[in-house]
Amino acid sequence: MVDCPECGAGVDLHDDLEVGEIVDCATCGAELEVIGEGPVDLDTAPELEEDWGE
Amino acid sequence: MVDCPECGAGVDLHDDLEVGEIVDCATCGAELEVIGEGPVDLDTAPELEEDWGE
Amino acid sequence: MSVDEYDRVVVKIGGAKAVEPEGALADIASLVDGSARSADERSSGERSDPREEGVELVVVHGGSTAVDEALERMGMEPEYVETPSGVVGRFTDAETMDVFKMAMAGQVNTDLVTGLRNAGADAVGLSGVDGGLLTGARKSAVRVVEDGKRKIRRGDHSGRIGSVNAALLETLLADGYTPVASPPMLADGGVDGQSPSADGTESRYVAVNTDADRASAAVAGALGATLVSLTDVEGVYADPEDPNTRIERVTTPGEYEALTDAAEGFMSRKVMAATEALEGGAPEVVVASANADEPVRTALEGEGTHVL
Amino acid sequence: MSVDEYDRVVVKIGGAKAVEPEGALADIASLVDGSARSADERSSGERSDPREEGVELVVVHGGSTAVDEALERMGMEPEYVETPSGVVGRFTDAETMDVFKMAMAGQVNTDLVTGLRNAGADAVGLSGVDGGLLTGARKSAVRVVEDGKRKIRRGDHSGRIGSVNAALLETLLADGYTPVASPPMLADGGVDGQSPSADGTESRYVAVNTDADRASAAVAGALGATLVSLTDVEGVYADPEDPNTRIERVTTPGEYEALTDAAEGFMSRKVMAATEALEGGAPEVVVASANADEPVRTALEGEGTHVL
Ligand SMILES: [Zn+2]
Ligand SMILES: [Zn+2]
Repeated sequence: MVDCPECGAGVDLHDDLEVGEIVDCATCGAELEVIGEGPVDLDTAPELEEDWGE
Repeated sequence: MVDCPECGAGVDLHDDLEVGEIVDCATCGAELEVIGEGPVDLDTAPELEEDWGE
Repeated sequence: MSVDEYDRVVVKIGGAKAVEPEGALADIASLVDGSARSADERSSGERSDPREEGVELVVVHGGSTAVDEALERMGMEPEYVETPSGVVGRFTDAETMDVFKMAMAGQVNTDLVTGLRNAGADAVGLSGVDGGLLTGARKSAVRVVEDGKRKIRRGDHSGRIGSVNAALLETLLADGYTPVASPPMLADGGVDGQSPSADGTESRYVAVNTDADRASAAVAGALGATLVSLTDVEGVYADPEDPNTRIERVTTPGEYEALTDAAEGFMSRKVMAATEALEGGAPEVVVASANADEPVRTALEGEGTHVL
Repeated sequence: MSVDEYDRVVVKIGGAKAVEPEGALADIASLVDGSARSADERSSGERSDPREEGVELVVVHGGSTAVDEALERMGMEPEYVETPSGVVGRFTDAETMDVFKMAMAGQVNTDLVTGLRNAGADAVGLSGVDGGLLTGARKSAVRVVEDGKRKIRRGDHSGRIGSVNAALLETLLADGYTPVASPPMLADGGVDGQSPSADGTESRYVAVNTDADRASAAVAGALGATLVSLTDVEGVYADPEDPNTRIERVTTPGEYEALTDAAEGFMSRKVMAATEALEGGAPEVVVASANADEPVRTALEGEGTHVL
């Protein structure tokens, strides 16, 4: 259980999380990016405009 | 023994000639290029200006 | 419409194997040198006025097939990622970017320039890096979906074109050259993930991948040129199963809506690029087949799907 | 001599790993933008007049190390052949030529242009194919010595520069760009050994390898520019073992003879290129070290070996 960096509530984490993976905070709905795995560290996921590649 | 395309004299050929190889006509001194090997075919070797590569 | 009514045209060609460029190159060269004849003149055997000026023409090309082939020859796996909305695009890490430069700017561009010169056009190849031809922000992070998981992938060498150095193209066109432009573009924002240079500072600009269709749209917009986008189908079809349903001309909002509804898969990229070209200042966009004897000329004369 | 006395300079850089270009790129950019200060001004802390015009500068580069690396990554063996007089050169078959284009025009050129743009110069990359910048006859057959046997090898993609499109460089220089040029060149004579094009005719022009030192000499000659040829040594030494014997200035036939006697190995190529540059119209050639803080500026100010 890690605290949501947005609202402070605990965020439920499934196993085998990978760095870069996005999880949702069940309390505030924020999208959170896994920025470390040992221990798990979360940060607000960046908004990224979708593009359509080369 | 193949005829020299320059002077018509017979040209002595060693074994294992390769296409592209240059042989000299002992009679007229011409440089001859092996342009075929089965049977051996000779043509006058082109004069090529030497360069100094890339 | 006759070819004579177009002074300035950007031609997008694929560079991929599926789109054979030979016919296009000869056609481009004949349009540039002004010896172009209209369909009427051709059928009547009449020759056009030799004093007639040629079309100012810029070629923009892609070449992702060549990039994939070069990656394979080097034992690297091309990596494609899927975005949350289902669009598949190339993920270009630093090592892949080096191969991208080789294949796109080195091989495909040089081969097209050589082909155009053999066809009679005085072609000059440029990547988006040259003279800052295609510059914009880098996008090094991208949201992707892998095995159903949403992820953020960082280190992508990709960017979005924000400006075109139209002056460089104008200078070359004024001197009678045919510019042949391609990705990469020059991204501002190389600091992220870039290796520091020898003096310890990090490089600000970095060559990155960008979509060639969008590049062609940006160039057409900046030059106020008609964009002829050659592809492997003869235009956009209202019903892709029915060859009689080609959308010939799109001039109203309703027709435009029908066009976007009809465009599927890669064709939707062509339509998005068309929209960007028109918004950027292009008067007209034609999506047409590369597999015609004179694909550019016939596109300008009415083949394909014209969007205004 | 002060840098201000040079209006137009061609800088040859290696592109090989041995010759680190970082210092050269910053130096080139500062010379181009006119913020250049002479050695006297630097030591006195004086700034030059900001209205002062920069030097018109063209970069020419090689990159055979990058070509060899790319060949190796693709599992191909670089092939070097020896001529009857003992000169070793690359044999470039069609497949090798493709890799050559990739590495030289795609990677090395794009990286140098990006590096120069980061240093502040408005660089534009060109291969000899672009605009027919470097054209000449193809030499597809070459005499070689293999295992003591004299042979003729055919299918080489190599050529000798006969003309330079100086007007293209002048146009870019006039607009403030720094052209960055490299092999391949465009050879007239592609018919020999080339695959026919789609319409059954054979291609007349083909991209081929040419020596980058000679390319720099041809460009300097055509532009009437001073050639600064950067290398990994500090000039030509009368006695290569003795660092006090650098030949500083060559102005008389006797000094020229001493120079050619002293130049060994790759340095003899530099001297041959210097001769071609001077015969072609360059007022001066400087062979100097790339491994200096300001290699071009210090070369112009007196370092290296100056041949006039
Ligand atoms: Zn929360
Ligand atoms: Zn004989």
